[in-house]
Amino acid sequence: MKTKTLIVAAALIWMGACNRESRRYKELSPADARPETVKLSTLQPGKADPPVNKTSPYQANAYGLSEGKRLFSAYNCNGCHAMGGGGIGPALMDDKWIYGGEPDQIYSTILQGRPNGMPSFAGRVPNNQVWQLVSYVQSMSGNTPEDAAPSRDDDLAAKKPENRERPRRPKQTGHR
Amino acid sequence: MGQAIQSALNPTGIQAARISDLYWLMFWTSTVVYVAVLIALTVAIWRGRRSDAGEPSRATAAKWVTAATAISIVTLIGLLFASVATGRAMGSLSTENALGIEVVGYQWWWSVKYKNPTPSLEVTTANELHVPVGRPIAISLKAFDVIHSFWVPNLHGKVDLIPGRENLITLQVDRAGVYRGQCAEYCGLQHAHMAFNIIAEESDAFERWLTAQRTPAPPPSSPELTSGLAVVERGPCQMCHTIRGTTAGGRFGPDLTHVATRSTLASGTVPNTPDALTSWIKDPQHIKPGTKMPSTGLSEQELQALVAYLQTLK
Amino acid sequence: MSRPAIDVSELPPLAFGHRGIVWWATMGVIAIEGAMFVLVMVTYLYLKGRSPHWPPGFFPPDLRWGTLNTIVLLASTVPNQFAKSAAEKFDLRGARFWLVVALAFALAFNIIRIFEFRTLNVWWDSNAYGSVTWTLLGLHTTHILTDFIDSCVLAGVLYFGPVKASLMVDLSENSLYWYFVVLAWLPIYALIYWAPRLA
Amino acid sequence: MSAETDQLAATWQDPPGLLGWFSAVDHKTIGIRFIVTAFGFFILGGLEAATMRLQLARPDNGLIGPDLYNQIFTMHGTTMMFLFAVPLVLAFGVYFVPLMVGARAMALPRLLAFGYWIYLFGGIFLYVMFALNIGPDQGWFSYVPLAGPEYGIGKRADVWAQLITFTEVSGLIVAICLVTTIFKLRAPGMSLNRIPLFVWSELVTSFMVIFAMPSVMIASTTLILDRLVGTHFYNPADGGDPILWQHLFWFFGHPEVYIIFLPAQGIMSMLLSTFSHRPVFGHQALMLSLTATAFIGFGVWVHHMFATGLPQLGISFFTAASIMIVIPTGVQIFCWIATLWGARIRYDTPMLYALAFFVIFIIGGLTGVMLASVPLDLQVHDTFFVVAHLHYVLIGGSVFPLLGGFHYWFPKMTGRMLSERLGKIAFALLFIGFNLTFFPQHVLGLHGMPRRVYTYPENMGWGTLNLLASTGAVTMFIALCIYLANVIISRRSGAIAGENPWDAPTLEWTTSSPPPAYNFSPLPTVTGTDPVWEHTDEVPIVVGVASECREVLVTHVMDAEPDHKKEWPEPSIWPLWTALVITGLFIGSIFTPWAVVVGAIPATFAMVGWFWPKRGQSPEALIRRLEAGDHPPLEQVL
Repeated sequence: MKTKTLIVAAALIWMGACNRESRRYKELSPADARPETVKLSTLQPGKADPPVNKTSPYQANAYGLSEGKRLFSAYNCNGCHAMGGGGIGPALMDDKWIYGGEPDQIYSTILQGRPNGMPSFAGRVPNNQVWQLVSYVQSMSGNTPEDAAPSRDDDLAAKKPENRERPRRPKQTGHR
Repeated sequence: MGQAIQSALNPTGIQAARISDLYWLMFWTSTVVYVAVLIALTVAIWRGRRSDAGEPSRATAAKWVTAATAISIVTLIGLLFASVATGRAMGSLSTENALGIEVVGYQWWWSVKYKNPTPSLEVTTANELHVPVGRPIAISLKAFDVIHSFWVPNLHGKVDLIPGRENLITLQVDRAGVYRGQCAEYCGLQHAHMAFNIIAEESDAFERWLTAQRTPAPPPSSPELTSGLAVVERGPCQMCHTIRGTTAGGRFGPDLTHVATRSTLASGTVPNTPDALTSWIKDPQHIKPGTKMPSTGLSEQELQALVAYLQTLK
Repeated sequence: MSRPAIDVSELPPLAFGHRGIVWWATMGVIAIEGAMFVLVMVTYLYLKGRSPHWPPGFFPPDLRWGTLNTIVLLASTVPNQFAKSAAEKFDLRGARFWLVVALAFALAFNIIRIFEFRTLNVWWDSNAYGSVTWTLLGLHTTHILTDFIDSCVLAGVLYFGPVKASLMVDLSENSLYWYFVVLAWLPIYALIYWAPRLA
Repeated sequence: MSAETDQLAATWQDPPGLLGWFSAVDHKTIGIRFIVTAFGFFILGGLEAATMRLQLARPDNGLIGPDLYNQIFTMHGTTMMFLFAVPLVLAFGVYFVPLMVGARAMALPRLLAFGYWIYLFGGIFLYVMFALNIGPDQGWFSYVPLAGPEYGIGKRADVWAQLITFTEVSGLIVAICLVTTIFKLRAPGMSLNRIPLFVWSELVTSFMVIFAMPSVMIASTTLILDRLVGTHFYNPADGGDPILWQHLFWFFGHPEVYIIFLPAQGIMSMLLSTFSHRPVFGHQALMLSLTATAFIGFGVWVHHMFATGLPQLGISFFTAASIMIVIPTGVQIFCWIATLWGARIRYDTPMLYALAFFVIFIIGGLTGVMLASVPLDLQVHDTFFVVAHLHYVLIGGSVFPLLGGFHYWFPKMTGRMLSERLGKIAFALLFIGFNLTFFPQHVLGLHGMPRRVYTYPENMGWGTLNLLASTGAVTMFIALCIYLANVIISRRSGAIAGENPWDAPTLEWTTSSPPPAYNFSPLPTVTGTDPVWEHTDEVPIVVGVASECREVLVTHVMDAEPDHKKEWPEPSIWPLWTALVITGLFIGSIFTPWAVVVGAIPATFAMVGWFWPKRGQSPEALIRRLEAGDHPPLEQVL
């Protein structure tokens, strides 16, 4: 009995650790690259249906989260959402979400774009990278596991590292 | 040893030549020392087999040990001077009218910029440096993410690219040819595939290349090419890559304005052929596991159009 | 067989200072900790040397608490010395009394230390200056705390535990270590509080 | 006599039973545990090396991917440096130093036991993490920013940094125990200049440990702070500097090499003197060279950083120092040759290892001179040339003498001889395999093959030499298996050794094999450097040390005159408990800084349990006794 529980516990730790640590670059493969929604052409922006998945596969994966963080600046999300603090676009560190802070909602927001400036990235950002961005955006409001979320970056200390953000339950506000 | 396109013992630049001279000096000195010591050891052991051989008087032994020590000290000081002299000589390479290049190391590729007072004349390329023969070249080295190290054994030793710092390496190529370099500081998953080429050519050829590089990308001349450009401008490519003369202005991947003129893809991982290019774009993680280039899930015709277009970027 | 023999049966069962084992152990620890302090201080100066101005973009730490604490620490050496010499005179009663007095000083010091942290005028995650300042102060605090707990245990033994005369040696070396912690503080104080002002 | 020895045995035996096994404090028990554990990690590190060689055997090999390869070479370096080499060289000291100085026990035995547990738990921790795919993958040198918070993804770098804390704590503790033992527990008459060379090398090494290891402790701690709570020590954008890491790391990292190397030189002196049956020539010259090496060893760290673009003027000093450090080593080699000059040498296996040292190590030393030269280093730095160099130095200069030393001392530790036949076969294969593996790597490096690449393209022409090297690696692997088999077989059925099978000169050979719990009875005194070879019957013995309680004779630092007799700590389970608590604290602090605060509480309790006296009288009673003047006169104790 005891041994059984021990084995189970060990297995859980093992899976947890592996999920956190595995470098899942292989997943950026042709098969998984397209958004999970049926679309006529990748070149046609907007109008993407909500994704099949409800949560991001990178929620607790350190590699995916750090990739998300890299893409967040590489794809110039900073331009509007400066470090998540907000600017032209809304802040992402707080608990207020105009279009909802659930993973699939963020996913749709990135792919379809939103009125007042949020462009659609459908056909521009491969599916897995979208999910990586989703997870990273969630980590900005502390909604990813502390041990997987990115730590401070080699940059000016503009904001608290994601792994030290206290979690804020997202509230869908519909307005800024 | 292969074609020695990446060998410190096959110097084709003044700096590397000086180092390899020093190497051979040290090599032969070391060989002599090594043989001498082993002979002494053998003799010592051999004498033991003779019955009459007794312990040497401590005085004689002391004399010999002192002598040996003295000799080693002299030898070492000699080598020290040789080393310092070589260092000075290498420092003496004048950098006036040197060609100024800026290399930035990324995980896992090299961004190369030819500096120019007038910004419009600056040229940015990647993973390939064209340099004129016989003219000093001053390369300033920076790192975008982690520490890398710039190393072309045939031309010079290595110098690190360190975040927050700028290093300088000055070299000069004496013989035209293609010399391979490689990142020498462990920098993560694909440290093994972070190579580049230095193409040394006569100065007029070099100037021709440079002017050619300054021109923006030619406009597409056929419907297929147009749709290829569309993939770049409205598809995934422009998120990371720049092609001057188009709307593609991403800054986190290599500049593709003249990608067709380069000899390799993915920083020296595969030769730059249409087939290789196709499979690289199709599934980069298969060719270079962990590379920051994602596979974008383009449809077959999108892929063909894209490759066709990229082939025109000469 | 009648081999010549050295008879050591008359030798004493303990010795103070460098003749004893505990002294050498303490010295070993002091060497290690000392090396650590030096290295962090060198780190401080290294970072200072690389920064155009110091402190970069922050007010220097307030002098008040730090200076007060320095005085407390220096004052604590008096009971410390009394405890040490009492121990070496096998005056257990006096030794444990002075040890408790020294402990009172240490306690006061630790409390004031909290205010020190609060008046550094920089956070550890603000920039490298903040990081090294906090680390320097934190490292010293850990030493004060460990020696404090250590002394508490010793005092507990001296009052309630079964005891042996050899405890006098431990007590004397414990005071030696306290001297080290005090001495180590002076350069650290100079760096944390005065380097930003004189720079 | 035998009544007394029985009494001594009863007094000094570790307690029986499982609990007793966990409470053991006998330096021989702990020493054996250290040695066995270290060799265990040696096997793991070797397997990792073999895996790498298989991957590199041919170009574009797909055996293991970059992620696993990076973890494996990091594990290999970390294991060999922190879990094998340093613990092993200190472990030989733990077992033999007290015996060689004629002491009844080792100083601070409980601390020593704690040091072992911390080391063991640290090693287990690293390999459990590796199994959980949290094995470090940033290299054993953990350069930032690659190991830093932004690019060192997940917890892998933290695992490395915390392993450092484990092993350094252990190493520092053992160093303190060794220094205290060597300074205070030497047999009467063993003045400093009569200390056996191995003991002296352990003394020097311990001092190097004490002053070098704090540097890497600071480095790893600041790294964890950077990663966990967002400090900026290594963040160039906020006043930090990646080069600071390299200074802190190599200020430890280079002395580390000598920490591994000096004890091996001590063993060399022992082996050569025993098997040539002569006192080592220039005993004091050798002592001096060991010391000089240690001192210069702290002034050469920058030669690992020549490629970072430091100011030219500064680095020429380090070139000079790095070249001059060859001199003391040279002196030693010359003295050893003088020792062998015309001697009647017995070619038993340990001696073969000693002779192999000359053939292999000198090559490593000479390539070391090349690496000290800035221009040349710029070419070969971070290439396979350096891989070859460091293995010639560390395996030729350290592992070969250590394996020889193990052969030499095995009879003393177990009472049985190792098989000479198997021993010689293993030696021959190891010697061939080693050179086959590492000599080609010099050439590979010069022909442009960098280190730490998980594969290389076909057209580079590196395939043949790599294949050769891989073959050699397999040979070495077989050799070590034979060596291991020899140990296992001989442990059971080897020839009975007797007190002094090699007719060796030092004190450890004057007691039975394996030595009794109390090491010696009667306690010896010495009149020279080679006690056994000097007429032992006129040499006096020590009498008057109690046998019914754990009493140890403490002597003066310089001339080892008897000073006082101290009662020694009993075996105790508390070191184990404390180690467990501290382990929890260390591992927890990878995930949250609060683990330190929370862990401090049980740690305090463990400390109380450790230090609270078990026997004695009530304070009041003692006060009355003391005030009645019932204590040794002050002039005796002050």
